[in-house]
Amino acid sequence: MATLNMLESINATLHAEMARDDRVMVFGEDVAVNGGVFRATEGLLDSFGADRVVDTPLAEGVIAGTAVGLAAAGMVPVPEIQFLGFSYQAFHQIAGQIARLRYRTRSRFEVPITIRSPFGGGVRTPELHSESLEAQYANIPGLKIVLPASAADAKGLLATAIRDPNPVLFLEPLRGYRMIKDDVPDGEHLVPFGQARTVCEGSDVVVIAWSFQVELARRAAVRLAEDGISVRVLDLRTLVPLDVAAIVEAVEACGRVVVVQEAPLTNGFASEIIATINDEAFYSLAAPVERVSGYDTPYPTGMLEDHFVPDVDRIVAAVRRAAEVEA
Amino acid sequence: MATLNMLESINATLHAEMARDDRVMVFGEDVAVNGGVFRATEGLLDSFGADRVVDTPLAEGVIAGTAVGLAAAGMVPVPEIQFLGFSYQAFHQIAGQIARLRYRTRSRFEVPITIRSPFGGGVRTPELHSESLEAQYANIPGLKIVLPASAADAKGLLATAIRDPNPVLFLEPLRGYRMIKDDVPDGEHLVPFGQARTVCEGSDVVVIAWSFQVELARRAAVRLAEDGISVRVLDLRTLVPLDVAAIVEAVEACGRVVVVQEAPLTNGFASEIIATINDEAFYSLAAPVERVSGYDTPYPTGMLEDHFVPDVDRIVAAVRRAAEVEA
Amino acid sequence: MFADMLGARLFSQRVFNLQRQGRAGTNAPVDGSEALVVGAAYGLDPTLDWVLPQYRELVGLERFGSDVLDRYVLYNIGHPDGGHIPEPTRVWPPQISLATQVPHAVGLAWGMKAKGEDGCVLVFLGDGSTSEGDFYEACNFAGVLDAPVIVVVVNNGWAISTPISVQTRAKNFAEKSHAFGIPGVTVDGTDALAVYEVIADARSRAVAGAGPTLVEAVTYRLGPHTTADDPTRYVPAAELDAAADPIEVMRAEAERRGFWTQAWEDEVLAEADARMERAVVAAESRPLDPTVLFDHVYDEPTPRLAAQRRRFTTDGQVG
Amino acid sequence: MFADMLGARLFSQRVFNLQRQGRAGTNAPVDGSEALVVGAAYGLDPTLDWVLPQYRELVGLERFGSDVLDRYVLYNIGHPDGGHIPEPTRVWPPQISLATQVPHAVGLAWGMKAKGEDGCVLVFLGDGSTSEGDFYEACNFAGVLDAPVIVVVVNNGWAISTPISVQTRAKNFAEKSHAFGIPGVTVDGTDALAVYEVIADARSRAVAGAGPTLVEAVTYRLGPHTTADDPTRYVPAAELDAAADPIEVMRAEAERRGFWTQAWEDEVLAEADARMERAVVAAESRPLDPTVLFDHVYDEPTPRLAAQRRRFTTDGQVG
Ligand SMILES: Cc1ncc(C[n+]2csc(CCOP(=O)(O)OP(=O)(O)O)c2C)c(N)n1
Ligand SMILES: Cc1ncc(C[n+]2csc(CCOP(=O)(O)OP(=O)(O)O)c2C)c(N)n1
Ligand SMILES: [Mg+2]
Ligand SMILES: [Mg+2]
Repeated sequence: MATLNMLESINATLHAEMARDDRVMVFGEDVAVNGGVFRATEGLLDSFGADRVVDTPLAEGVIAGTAVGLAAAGMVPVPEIQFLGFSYQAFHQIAGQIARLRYRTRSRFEVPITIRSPFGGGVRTPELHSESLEAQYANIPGLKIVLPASAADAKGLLATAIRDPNPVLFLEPLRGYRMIKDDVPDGEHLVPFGQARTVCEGSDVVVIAWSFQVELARRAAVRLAEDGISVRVLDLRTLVPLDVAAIVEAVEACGRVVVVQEAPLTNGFASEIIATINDEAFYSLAAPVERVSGYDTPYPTGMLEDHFVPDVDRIVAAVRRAAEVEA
Repeated sequence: MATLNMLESINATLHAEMARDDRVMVFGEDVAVNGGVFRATEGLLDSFGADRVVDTPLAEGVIAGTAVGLAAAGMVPVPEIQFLGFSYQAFHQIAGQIARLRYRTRSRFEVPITIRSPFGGGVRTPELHSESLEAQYANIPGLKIVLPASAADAKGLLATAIRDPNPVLFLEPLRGYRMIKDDVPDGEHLVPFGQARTVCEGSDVVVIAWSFQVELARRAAVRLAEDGISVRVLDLRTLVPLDVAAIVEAVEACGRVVVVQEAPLTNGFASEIIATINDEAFYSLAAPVERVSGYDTPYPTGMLEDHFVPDVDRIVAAVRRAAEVEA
Repeated sequence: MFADMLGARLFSQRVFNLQRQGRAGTNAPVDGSEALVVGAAYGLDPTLDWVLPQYRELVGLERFGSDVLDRYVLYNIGHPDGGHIPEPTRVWPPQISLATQVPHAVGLAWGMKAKGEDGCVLVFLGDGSTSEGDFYEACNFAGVLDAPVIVVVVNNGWAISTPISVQTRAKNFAEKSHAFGIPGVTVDGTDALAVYEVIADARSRAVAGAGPTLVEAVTYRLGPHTTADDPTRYVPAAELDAAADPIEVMRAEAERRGFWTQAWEDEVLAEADARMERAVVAAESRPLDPTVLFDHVYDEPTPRLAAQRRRFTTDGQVG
Repeated sequence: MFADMLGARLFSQRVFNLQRQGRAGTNAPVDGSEALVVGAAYGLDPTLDWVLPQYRELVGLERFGSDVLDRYVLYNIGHPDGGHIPEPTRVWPPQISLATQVPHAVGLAWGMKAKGEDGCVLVFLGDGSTSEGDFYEACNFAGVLDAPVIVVVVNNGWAISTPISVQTRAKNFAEKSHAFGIPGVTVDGTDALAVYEVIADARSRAVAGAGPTLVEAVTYRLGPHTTADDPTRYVPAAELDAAADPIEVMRAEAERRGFWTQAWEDEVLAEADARMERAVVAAESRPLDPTVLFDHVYDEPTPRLAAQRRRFTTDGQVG
């Protein structure tokens, strides 16, 4: 058990997985010599050599596209897209090819690709470095979408992703890279996909979140506890597969729900959570589900960021609104 | 008043808009000499010449990207993406640039771009010709998303799109190109965005749909009327902007709702409809909202297509399920 | 080679006709490219090398195994198994999203090199497809990697209705190799032997570690783009008449060398016809359980997908 | 030109320092590219021509109007108005999504040609950015269109930590012009006059209807990639020491010709310093109403967006 921040946990896990399986290859822009712009891939080049840790030309499309061929050759590609906003340049390969190759070929070709990419706002990065795009990928069957919210999960989910024979989008909250610090189990630690994590128990309102928003929800729960509102926080961990059972269980237990996302409101993944609750737990709802979300604007410039991204105050207010509704 | 099919209506509208405003330019793959692979742009080259109707190289990214520059030069670009599945090659320009240019530049540059593209299944087209991708664009602020379901609307909405100073994704149901035929008003006919159309009145259940699914919903309503179930069909026409008022009004009137989409279930736009109802009309729901949808699989090959796309039977069954729930 | 060329054209025409009879979906005939596809196939080693086609070429890859044609027929009648060309055949199914196969080929070649495997990868794309960023990004990266890959541009003069003059101002498609710092060769795509030699040569360089080659094979599209196309709207008749037919070229050559007899050709065509008949019968009689719709999305269905499958089998509903 | 070069470096250093003081966000210094940016600017007509920069170049475009620097400062402190360079200044704001500006430039040039306007478009991109498909697709289309556009590749040797040897095997970046069938020129980017001549020349060709030119300007990145970068991890010290500093080159040249005096340079720097000070004060004192967050998404907010804005102003909530 060591206390690591998320970045250290990811780096250690990449080292461990590359040591475990020599088919694992890490490649992307500035991942080798420079160890990644956030140092997530630091030391991999020295440990595993230039054949397995490769700096690529500046072209996301071909980074994703060659991963398909590497997989067909029997490798386990772990490409990095330097910032999720630039996965747009690879969208035709990720959505059009990677997500569909197994289906198109009836499993003649497997696609054990894990695409790592940092995203998320609140830290004054330039344009297209901050956007939360998970919902834009969630309607694409064939992908799995994984978003760790703790250093321990970063290890357990990344190891599972790399060993998963299906394509995984592994989305890392850059705001949490150093801020999120917790105890990470030593040795083998695998967190299965599709199992949400109850961050804190509660019975009045459940706050459903993923990635960095889980940390905000936890802080909101602490503050609300002082006013006697008992808040359960559910970290989805993976959007695809989705832990419908855990959502239903939480809704049945609390009856009141707040969903938090940093993406724009319209058709963000919060919408799917609400639709899923409508399907599976409609009669357990004591109040409309509340959404705390980014707005329907492009991600704004630095001076406006803090007005765009959800914060603890907005979550607290939404929980109060949900709690106040007469059953 | 002339009876036209959707293709004829689109073609006539392109002629009319190019005649009205000489800043309008139509370009894309095979749109000029060949008049488009579906003949949607037939005759434009002869009428307006090679400077305004242009065959481009085979590259969707630069088709979308040059539209940005043409707009900045004062033109009104109406590029065609030959099939919506290939808009993936232009995703970085559409989602990353076109949708954001006005916001990034605080309106120094306007983006009066209308991207036309056919999509939708059921007609045995090759891979990536059939996919319904509207939900993948709906989480991208700055775009408007327009999906005509009648020949008359194809005219009224396309004319509005071309005159709109904002970027519009104009998505044409290729299954309906020739099948959908109705009376199209002569002369100037503009249909404003954000105003849903009540296709048929009804009081028991409202079926909310867009694009070709509106036609299926209408047929389902006819069949259900025979069993005394009164079905209202609401054609959203535009997903962004969304006619929330019309949705609320219909939900309040019927209390029971079915949403139909051809896209995969998870995080399709039906999810946003349900989330919107949760926000605005929660207490009017007498039953959970039903979704009739494609499945969470890639779009399948020809022999499986009819099992994937929603049909009248599935809509009828969903309406019955909604109607049967005890209030 | 000639036999395979004759077969290719016959297979292609048969698939075309299946569409006309409503028994197959939209498909693209090989007409005009027989020599370059077959010549290229003979320049490779089917036990070591991979081929990533666009879509027109699959009828000419019989040398890589009979599964290629059998699955291509399945593919065109819309059977999902058409996308699965079984082991050990080293051919990928058709690629509809143009030029996306070039990065795949480069990645595959990169992986083979990393694993120290012999062999190389050949990828076909059309003249029009060279305008896509994927072609450029992939060839450029291939150069940096010294990847054992042969990129064959099938320049048949047209991308649907778009002539090459609208695709690029480059002198020719081999010239594009300068952008990648790799060798570029233009070859007469109607001359199977010439193509064979160019590919065999590129292959030896590739397996020797000398890196990628860009090959432009010049031919002419003798038929419509696909079953859905009407080329009389845009193809100049004179140009079409002037175009060489690789089958006639090969026949003349064989005749000159004294190999060819009408009897031999008739026999080859009869065999090809019978072989195609078997493929069509097998394809059309292949069973299909609709629930396979839900298979192969992932190695194991997600719970949500499994639930959708259950509802589908019970009452055909979802939601 | 020398004055603008001195200004460019000073402005760039000042913006860099603002970040160090927590007053600005991540930004990329111009160090090493002063000569090529200023030389290029002088080769153009600010009243007729457009410049689409990547991000490093904006500090060197004073010739196009003082708004360029003023807005660049605003941009870097994170003020939304930083992206709005007002009329009539013909410069676009920084582009972060690399190479996406090249299609924009080609489209703008296409539109100017279609409208019969004089003038041309110059677009900057880095050596690393040439690996993106957008660069290729746009240059290729520009060739087909004979678009009046000048594509300037700023080859400063690095893309963050990635050297040009990892970007491409092409002999040089001008060579890539063969893929487009357009002229390609390599010029010493530390020699402002040489760059000026090459650009002026490309401009006359463009406005004369002779089409696009690809210009490679060779320089060396003398500083870190951005405020967030530590080049000592990857830049060979020897290489850095050997690199020419365009400011020194220019100073030596001016001195040789007898133009230069220390007093003159001191005065130029003092002016630049004062001018920058004004820009920073103006930027930092520029008011910002948070509700502008909701402006300029569309010409008119959608009802849903208007509702979000209302909630934001009342209780800062959404949903
Ligand atoms: C990315 C993409 N864009 C557009 C299309 C539509 N389309 C299908 S074939 C074709 C022309 C292809 O021309 P070429 O590459 O020369 O190959 P050919 O058909 O001539 O063999 C087009 C535009 C597509 N399939 N994929
Ligand atoms: C599409 C895209 N991919 C990746 C990045 C991240 N990134 C920012 S600058 C940079 C290097 C750019 O190098 P180059 O094009 O040579 O320009 P330079 O910074 O050297 O001027 C990278 C990879 C980005 N901004 N956009
Ligand atoms: Mg072709
Ligand atoms: Mg550089």
